[in-house]
Parts: sequence; C-alpha cells; structure tokens
Amino acid sequence: MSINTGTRTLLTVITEAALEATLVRILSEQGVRGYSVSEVRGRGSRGYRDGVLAESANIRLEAVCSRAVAESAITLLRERYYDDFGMVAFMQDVDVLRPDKF
Amino acid sequence: MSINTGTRTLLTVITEAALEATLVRILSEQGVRGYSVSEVRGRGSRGYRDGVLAESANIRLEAVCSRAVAESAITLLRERYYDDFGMVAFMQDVDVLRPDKF
Amino acid sequence: MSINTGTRTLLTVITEAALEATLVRILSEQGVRGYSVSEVRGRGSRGYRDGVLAESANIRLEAVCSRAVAESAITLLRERYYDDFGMVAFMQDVDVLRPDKF
Amino acid sequence: MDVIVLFFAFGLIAGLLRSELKLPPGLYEGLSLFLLLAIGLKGGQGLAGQPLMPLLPELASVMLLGVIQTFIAFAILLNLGRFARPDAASIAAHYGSVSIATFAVAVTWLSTRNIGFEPQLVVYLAVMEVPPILVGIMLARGMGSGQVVRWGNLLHEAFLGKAVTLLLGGMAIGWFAGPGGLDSITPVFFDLFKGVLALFLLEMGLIVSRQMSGLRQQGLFLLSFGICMPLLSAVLGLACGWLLGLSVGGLTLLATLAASASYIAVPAAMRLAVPTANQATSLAAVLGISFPFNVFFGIPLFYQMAQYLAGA
Amino acid sequence: MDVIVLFFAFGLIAGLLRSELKLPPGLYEGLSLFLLLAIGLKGGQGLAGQPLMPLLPELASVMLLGVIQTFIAFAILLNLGRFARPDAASIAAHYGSVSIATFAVAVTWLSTRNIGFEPQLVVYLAVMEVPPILVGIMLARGMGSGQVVRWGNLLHEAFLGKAVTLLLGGMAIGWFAGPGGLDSITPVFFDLFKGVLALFLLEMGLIVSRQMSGLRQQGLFLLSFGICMPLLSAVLGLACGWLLGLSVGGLTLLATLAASASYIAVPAAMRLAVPTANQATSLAAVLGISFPFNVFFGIPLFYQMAQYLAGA
Amino acid sequence: MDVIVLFFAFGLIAGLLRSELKLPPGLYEGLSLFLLLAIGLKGGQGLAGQPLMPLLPELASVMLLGVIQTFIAFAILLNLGRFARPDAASIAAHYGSVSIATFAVAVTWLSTRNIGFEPQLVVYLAVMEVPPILVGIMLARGMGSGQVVRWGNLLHEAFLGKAVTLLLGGMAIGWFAGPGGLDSITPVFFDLFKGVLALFLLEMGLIVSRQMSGLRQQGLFLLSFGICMPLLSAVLGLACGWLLGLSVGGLTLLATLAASASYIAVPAAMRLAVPTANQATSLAAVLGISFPFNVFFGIPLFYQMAQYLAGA
Ligand SMILES: Nc1ncnc2c1ncn2[C@@H]1O[C@H](COP(=O)(O)O)[C@@H](O)[C@H]1O
Ligand SMILES: Nc1ncnc2c1ncn2[C@@H]1O[C@H](COP(=O)(O)O)[C@@H](O)[C@H]1O
Ligand SMILES: Nc1ncnc2c1ncn2[C@@H]1O[C@H](COP(=O)(O)O)[C@@H](O)[C@H]1O
Ligand code: NA
Ligand code: NA
Ligand code: NA
Repeated sequence: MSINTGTRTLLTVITEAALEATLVRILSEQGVRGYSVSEVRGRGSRGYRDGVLAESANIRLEAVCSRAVAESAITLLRERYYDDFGMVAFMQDVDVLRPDKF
Repeated sequence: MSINTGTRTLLTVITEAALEATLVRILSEQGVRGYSVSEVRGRGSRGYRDGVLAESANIRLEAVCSRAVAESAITLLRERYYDDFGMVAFMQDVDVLRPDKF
Repeated sequence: MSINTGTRTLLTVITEAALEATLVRILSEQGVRGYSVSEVRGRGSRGYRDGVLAESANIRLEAVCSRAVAESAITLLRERYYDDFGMVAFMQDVDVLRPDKF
Repeated sequence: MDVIVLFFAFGLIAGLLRSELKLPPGLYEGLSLFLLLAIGLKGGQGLAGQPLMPLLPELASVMLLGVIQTFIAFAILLNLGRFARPDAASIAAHYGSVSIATFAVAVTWLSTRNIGFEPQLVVYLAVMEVPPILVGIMLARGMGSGQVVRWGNLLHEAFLGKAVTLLLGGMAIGWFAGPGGLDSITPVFFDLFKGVLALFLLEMGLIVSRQMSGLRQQGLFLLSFGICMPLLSAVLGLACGWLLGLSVGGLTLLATLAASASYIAVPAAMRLAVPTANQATSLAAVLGISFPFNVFFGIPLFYQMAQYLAGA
Repeated sequence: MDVIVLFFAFGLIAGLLRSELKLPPGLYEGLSLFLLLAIGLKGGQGLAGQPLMPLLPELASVMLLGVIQTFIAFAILLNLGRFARPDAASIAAHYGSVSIATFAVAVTWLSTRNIGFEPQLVVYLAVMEVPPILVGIMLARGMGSGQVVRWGNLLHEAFLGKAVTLLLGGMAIGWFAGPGGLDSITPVFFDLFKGVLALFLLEMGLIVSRQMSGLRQQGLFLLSFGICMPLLSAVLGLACGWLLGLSVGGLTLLATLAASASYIAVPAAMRLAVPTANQATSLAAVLGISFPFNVFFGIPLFYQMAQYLAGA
Repeated sequence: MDVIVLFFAFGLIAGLLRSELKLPPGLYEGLSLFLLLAIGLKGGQGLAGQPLMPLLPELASVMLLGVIQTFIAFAILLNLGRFARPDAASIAAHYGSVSIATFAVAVTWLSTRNIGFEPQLVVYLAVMEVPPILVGIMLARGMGSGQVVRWGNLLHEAFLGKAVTLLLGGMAIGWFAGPGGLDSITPVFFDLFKGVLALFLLEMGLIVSRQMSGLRQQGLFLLSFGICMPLLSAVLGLACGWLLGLSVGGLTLLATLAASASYIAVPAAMRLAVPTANQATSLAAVLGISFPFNVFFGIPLFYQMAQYLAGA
C-alpha cells in the first residue's frame, strides 16, 4: 500500500425503520463515533417490505469503526433483536485514511 | 475472530430500474434468499442517469448469499444483460452472524 | 475462483451534498470512469446531518476503479477537503466481471 | 355511494388485480399531514371562544371508552381466540385506539348530508389515540411483571407523536385565529379537503389490497373478530355519546371513532414495546377487514343507530 | 401563446441555459398521477348515463389507427431511414402510441377557447396506448421468428399499466358518480387542473431540454422524421375522426392523439422486450422534437385542419 | 397575529418540545418552488405593459443597498465581534442578501391589510440575492489576495441559481401573459398562496427550532447582532426606498428585504467558496434569531416606520 492508510471495519445493518433510534443508541454506547443511514426496501424471511406504510420501511445503516467495536455491537444486536425483528448485519474490512477518526 | 461468525458473499448490482423485477426473479432462481434495494443515480459508459424519468432511473441491489450462488448469478447476468443494459456488479466477502440464514 | 473475474477497488465517499459536483470532477480527472450516488443522512464529528435544508444533506458516492486510481483520488480528497468538510472515505477490494470496464 | 368511497374501491380493486399503480413515496405522508392539520383547524375554530375546562370530564369519558374497549378485546382474543398474550394485547390496543382516516371519511359523509356535529369530537379523536397503547403494553407484559415500562417515552408519545401534534397544533391555530381568522387559508385547508381525502383513500385502497392477500393465512376467528369488534365498539361508543348528550352527528362520529382501529400509531408503538407480537396478524385484521367494513358499511349503519337512539 | 405553453418554454429555456433549476424527485410522478385521474374523471362523467356498447366499434377504429401508424412508421424508418430492425420497430411503436401530456395540453387549448369535444376521446386515449407496443414487439422480432412473446405480461400491461389504470379508474369513478356526483372534489380535480398542468409542463421543459442537447448525435433523417411523422399521423387521425363523425373539437383531439408519441409507457415496455434497440435515439426524437413541435405548432394547426375538414 | 405566523409558532414550539413531527422529504423544496413561481408570476403581471428600462437605476440602487449592508456587517463582525476574517465575511454576506420566506410573509401581511405595493419589488428580490455573495467572497479572500475566483461560476449562479431562475421565469411568464392571461392558473398560484405559505412556515418553524437549540454555543455578541443588524438594515432600506419614492407598502417590503438574511443561496455558495467559514455559526444567527425576529416583530415595526416616513 503506497499511502498511509489503516484498516478498520465497516459494519452494515439492514433492519426495520422502527429500530433506528434504538440502533443508533446501542451503537454509540458501544463506541461507534459516526454512521450513515439510507432508506431501502427489500425481501427476506419476513416477506416484502416496501416502506409505503411506516411499518414496512427498512433502513440501511453503515458505520466505520474498529473491529472490536463492530463485533461487540453485532453480538448485542443478535442477542436483543435477531429473534423479533427483521435484521441483517455484516462486517467487512476497509482501508481508511485518518484511521484515528473511527 | 472472537465471536461465532461465518463468511458469506455480498453481491452488489447497480443497474437500470427497468430490470428490477427480472433481476429479483433471476436471483431467487439462483438461490438468493433475501435482498435490499435502493435508488441511485450515476454515470457510466452510457452517460448520466438521474432518474427524473423512469427511463433513466438506476437501482442498487445488494444480497448476502453463498459464494457459489453469487458467482452463478453474476455469470448469468453477464450472459444475458451486460451487452444491452447498463449494469455494474461486484462481489465481496463479508462476515455475518447466523451464516445459515444466507 | 471458478469464473473469470478480476479484482478492483470500490471507493466509497460519504460527504456533504454541496461537494458533489466538485467530487465528481476530481474523480474523473483521476481516471474514474463511472460512479453511483445516493442520498444519506448521518452523524459524525460535525453533528447530525439530516438533509432537510440543502446545507445538511449528505451524499454517498461509490466508484469501482483500479487501486491506483482510488488511492490517488482519496489522497487528493484528504489534502483538499478533509479539514473543512464532513467527509468519510474508504476503500475495499471487490471481485468484478469485465475488469477492463473499470 | 359517496365519491370518496369510490376512490377507495378503485384503489382496492386495482391492487387486487395487481395493477402496476403505485403512488409516489412520501405522498401518503403528505396527504395525511394535510388531513390531520385540516381536521384540527376546523375543530379548533369550532371551539374558539368556548371555555375548554368543561370539556375535561367528556375527554375523561371517551378515554375511558377506549380503555374499556381494549380490555374487552383482550379478553375475547385471549379466551375465545386463544391468542398468545402479547398478540392478544397488541391486537386489542389497535382496536381500542382510533383511525384518523376512518374519522375523516365519517366527517365527509356527514357534511355531504349537511349533518352537523360538535367541534369537540376532534379533541376526542386526539385524546383517544394513546391510552389504549398504554393499556395494551401493560396487558402484554402482565400487570405485575415488574418489567420496566418507559413511561416517560410513552407520555412523550401521547402528546408529541406526529398525529397528535398535528391535531393539537391545528386546533390551537384554529382556536387562536377564531371565526373568520382562517379565511385566507380556506382555499387550501377546507376547499381541497374532500379531493385530498379522495386521493388518500385511493392510496388506502392500494394498501388494504395488499393486506387482503395476506388474509388467507389468518384463522377464521380473526376475520369475524374484525367485523364484530367494531360493531360492539360502536354500541359502546353510542352509549357513551348518549350519556354525554351528543347530537346525531356527534353520536355517529363517536361510534365511528370507537369502531375504528389504529393502523399507524399503535403498530409503531407496539413494534418496540411488545416486539414478540406478530404485526402481520394485527394489520391484516385492522386494514384487511375492519377499515373497509367501517368505510363501506359501518358509517351509514352507525348513523342509523344514532338516529334511532336520538329519536328514542 | 397559452400560459401553460409559456411554462413549457420557461422550463426548456432554463434547461438549455443550464440553470440549476431541478424539480424535487417524485413531483413529476405526482403531477402526472393527478392529470391522469382528472382526465379520467371528466371523461367518465361525460359518458355517464350513456350506453357503452356502441363505443366498441369506435374504439376498434382508433386502435387500428395506432396500429397502422406503427406499420407506416416502421416501413419509413427501415427503408428510408436505414435503421436496424429493432430500432425501427421501437421508434415506430413510440409514434403509434400516444402521449398523455400532449393530450392534456390540447384539452386545455380547446377549453380555453370554449370548444367542446366528445367525452369518449378520453377512452380513445386509454385504448390507444398499448396496441402499438404489441405491434412494435412483433416487428422487432420478425413475425415468424418463433421467439416466445410473453403475451400474458403484455395484456396485463395493456389494462393494468399505471397510466391505463388511472385513466380507467378515474373514468369508472366519474361514470358511477354521474353528473353532480363529483361536485365535492371539483376544487381539487377540476379547478386546479390548469395550474397543475402548468407545473407539469415546466418539468417537461426541463426534461426536453436534456434530450435536445443529445440531438446533435442523431442524423438529420431522424430530426425530419420527428416532425413529418406527427403531421402524417395527424392527417390519418383526422380521416379516422371524420369517418367516426366527430365534432371539430373531437377531430382536433384525435389528430393530436395520433400525432403525439409516447415517452413513458412505450420506452418502458421496449426496454425489456427489445433490449437491443437504442433508447436514446427514440427519446431524442420523441421528446426532443415531436413533443415540442406538437405543443407549440401542432395543436393549433390540427385545429385549423379540423375546422377545414368539418366545414368541407 | 396573522394565521400564517401561528403556523410558524406551532412548528417552532413543536420542534422545541421535541415532537416527533417531521415533514416528508422533498416537501420543503416543493413548497418553496411554488412560492417563488407564484411571487414571480404576480410581479411579472404587475409589470406587464410597463417599460422595463426605467427600472434599471432602481435595481442598481437596491443592489448597492445590499452591498453596503454587507460591508457594514463585515466591519462590525470583524472589529466589534472579533470574528475571523472568513467567518465575518460569510455572516456579512448572509445579512446583505435576502430571504424569500421573509418577503413572502411580508407580502401576505400587507395583502391581509389591503396595502398595495409596487410590482417591481419582486424584481428587487431577484436582483438582491447575489451581489452580497460576490462581496462576501472578496472580503473573505482579501481583495488583493490574487486567489482566483471563478467569476464565471458566480455569474452563472447569479442568473441561473434555482431561486433566481424561478423568480425570473415566473416574472417572464406573468409579463408575457399580461393582465387576465393568468386567469386559468389563478386557482393554483394565487388562491392557494397563503395556505401553502402556512405549510411552508410550519416547516420553517421546525427548522428554526433546531437552530435554536444550537444557539447556546454562540456568544452573546452574535445573538445581539442577529437583532440589531436587521434593524439597522431596515433603516437603510427605508432610506433607499424613500429616495426611490416608494409607497408605504413598497417601503415596508424594501425594509423587510434589507432586514432579511439569506439561509439558502448564501450558505450554499459560501460553503464552496469560503470553506473555512463556520456554517453553524451563520445559520444559528440567521435562522435562530433574525428570521423569527423579522416574522414576529420586524414586519409590523417596519410598517410603522414606513408610515412615519411617508407621513413626514
Ligand atoms: N440476504 C440478504 N441480503 C441483503 N438484504 C437482506 C437479505 N435478507 C434480508 N435482507 C433485508 O433485511 C430485511 C429483513 O430481512 P428478514 O428479517 O429476513 O425479513 C429485508 O426486508 C431485506 O431488506
Ligand atoms: N465504475 C463504476 N462504479 C460505480 N458505479 C458505476 C460505475 N460505472 C457505472 N456505474 C453505475 O452503473 C450505471 C450503468 O453503468 P453503464 O452501463 O456504464 O452506463 C451507471 O448509471 C452508474 O450508476
Ligand atoms: N464512522 C462513520 N461511519 C459511517 N459514516 C460516517 C462515519 N462518520 C461520519 N460519517 C458520515 O459522514 C458525514 C460527515 O462526517 P463528519 O465529518 O464526521 O461530521 C456524517 O454526517 C455521516 O453521514
Ligand atoms: Na377504536
Ligand atoms: Na401517436
Ligand atoms: Na438583507
């Protein structure tokens, strides 16, 4: 790698819009310092969710953070929400500039 | 890795909105069990597509699935659609909880 | 890998919507041939940005390109914009079909 | 049939035939915002100059009405329907609470026939939304479960949820502006009301059609509950309205409020407070059965019952 | 010039000057939904009380008109224009089909001048959209190619595509409601019609301006086709209308329908059914040339031709 | 208080109480597009038939007014406020420029009281937006800094920015259509104006409430600047209007324009041209203080000052 970068983890969570505030709270308690959110529609084990009524809206949240933070957050999400809520979460390594920001 | 995760493949397809229904059908025939879609605009070899008219709308679909499924899906997409449609598709490894879901 | 793919770099930039035109110009000067953009809201070191007024709108741009192009683009972005603008940028390796397209 | 009901029927049929008709995202939200504000303004203007204190006992009565409905529905669902406790509690809360769309249809039904009603009915609408949610949560958790309920959050929701804010804000504006004070905005908020409601009902038809296709997975019990509960509630509403001395129009509206079931505020609250409850089940009953029943058959029927009661 | 045409000119100029003007996403969709419903309601109300069966032969005639136009356009594009088969078929389908925006401008042009027209013109609009798509697909694939066409899908599209659903649904509502039945929604669907059309044309101007900047890549042949084909079609439309015994207003509208070219339904269908056809080419012709030609020059011209024909 | 101001107060209070009220995305943009077009149409219609050349010196005067305001504000912020050069320049540009929402409230305030004003005030609005941006950029960079300013871009912005395009386009349409020419679109663009403005102000209230919660981080100096600068500007505006011989209504509007501060065009331009300036600071002053001050207190006050001046 020719430039000064570092490796961090990109945590992506796709879940019901109703959970947004809760999710953001949990992530920041776990040490996530920033995140971005967009609206998505999709299909999974709970059928099609198109967001026409608020009840069927999905969000996609992504946060760059350290591996440890991502893992503790995702573990917590599984414990508390995987059973009752539509939720897909995954992690990837990414190269970032300014690794200390995350 | 300190927690029980597995590796799966994240398949991302950016293409013309007109293809959405077809794309979803193909993916599910290939064994994809869930996906998420959002609207994007963008530029590629076919010029700028901003989605004001339905003809110039793009979607971004992402699906977590097994590597084999992702590869067979992407191969099929290339054969059938790469020549005639604006389409960009790529695959990445991601760490997921509940790997059996995908 | 059973099918003919190549590895490229996915560059993702999340930043203020005001920068979109500038960002696109810089990327294309660096050799990026295509990109996709979507609207996001989010939180970072500069507080919450929800996009109700144009001043607080964020975009998420992603571009598949070669590693070298991604690195030179991201370095330029850091030099010129990291101090004054809300901006998060990261790179990942992705497997693509038609690697010559990017 | 009223023309606005024809719009609902059109949306319903288009959806059931799997038409490609789809309304632009955000339209639903914009239309309902408009309806809530307009209803609030009208109600506030009606109340202007009137002292508000004497309303308090009335409001307590209608809030109690919703709470009683919730308990009755819960008992039926648990014992007759053999639903799990969280599901019974969640569905009961939907039926104890109210639907603004149903109310708007009834208001239009009355105004088309030049039947007046008391302005405080709008205040009833505002206060009847939340109490059943609180009762539903308690019922789901078991009264003595010791689990912590975030009452602060819930009270916040009660007064500052989206629908209630718009209704109360609209009422406050109408109240301060007083008679004549809204003239300059009449072309938007009053003249357009029915047309906007028509568009809204078109979208409701599309939404309902999707719930109907999910109805098959529901047991027969839920289907009959979706019709009988509104009827029972309407009777309770009429009784309550009779005790409060309402006019025929007011009686009809209170019966409609009682019969209507929430599909916005309650699902949103229950999703977080009682996550184990199955949301698809309650929405299928509320939207797939009770909403169309009230719009097509309920409102004219409640009016006849109100006339009978007032005549008696 | 009519004020709504001024809005189109404004959007066009703003776009050509590269103004930053951009309309919020979803607005285009919302406005066109409104226009389709309003057109449908008006047409349905006009037909109320009238038996519908006698319309069937008329509808067959105008559908045939569109099909003939498609064949003629195809022959011209293939032989004179030397287009590849899929491109010729795709462009031909655009010109065989109709444009709702152009129709709305013509309706407003007539109503500003108090010129009446037969209510069934709205039904013509609804049935003329789809047949040229089917013909275009067959022409693209070669009649005997043996390739499977998904006729089920296409029929679904014919009756349940977005525009047709809204037109037919609006007509059904207007038909059931009958004269007077739409009074309560008049302030929205009729009083606002021209203002909404003005906003819509502003957006059309912006859209067209973008196509115009792409016109340079197109050959001169396509440019002249974009003007001559509407003229030829208008003549066919007038002839057809004359056989059907239409009034001057009706003749003008049918000529406009024939001359107009689709830029919503046809591109969407062709993109999937004939993917090798170049979409940029057809949109440049339809939006960059024929739409502005019809709006600025075509409609007044067709009216004069209609007057001449009716006087003859 | 005017009913539209009540909508602003409602949004403000709902926001400060942290209500869940949130307007659908895109609504803000749609409403402001409507208001700009409507203001432009009205102004253009008023100017129809009138020669435009004699307006040029007037326009030069009001542009100079905005430039002078920008210099004064810059001097105050730099010397008294001890702001860094880029911040002082950026805030000054906000106050030199104008706010369309404030203008619309003042127009409605006057029309509610049947007070007329000169149609060219709308042209003033259009030309006053951009010059302070240019001055602000020069001030930020230091006149002789030799840094390249993209003047081409800035001139493009001056005539083809979104707000200016809509105002000028609306005016051109109104001017060409002339008296009577806008009748067919009156139900949309004029009858709905006040109701739409009410909705817009509701959203403004929500937006302002968020800025208010950020006010605490700002020094006391900025807070008083947010009130005193509009007062000073209004006096300059009245003086300028008096020299131009405006009526009481015109004086009130020009004072309002001078007192108003931009929160759309200027922030967007400064963000790119002067990236080191702190945007949160300027928006807190403009939206958190000056906008509500002008809406609640400024406009009636400026009217009284205008009456006094006209009577003198
Ligand atoms: N395999 C997947 N890949 C991407 N997104 C998914 C996948 N499965 C589910 N989703 C998204 O997550 C939401 C909830 O999923 P589920 O809990 O399976 O219903 C869906 O509505 C989709 O938006
Ligand atoms: N290199 C790229 N990176 C990300 N998105 C791309 C890229 N190239 C094209 N796209 C997206 O894919 C769409 C179709 O691309 P194309 O077929 O090249 O015109 C464009 O409108 C973009 O949204
Ligand atoms: N760690 C992060 N992960 C994902 N997105 C982020 C992160 N930090 C900031 N962002 C996004 O980048 C924007 C600007 O960030 P900042 O410069 O930190 O204020 C925010 O509004 C977020 O949308
Ligand atoms: Na109820
Ligand atoms: Na045609
Ligand atoms: Na000013």
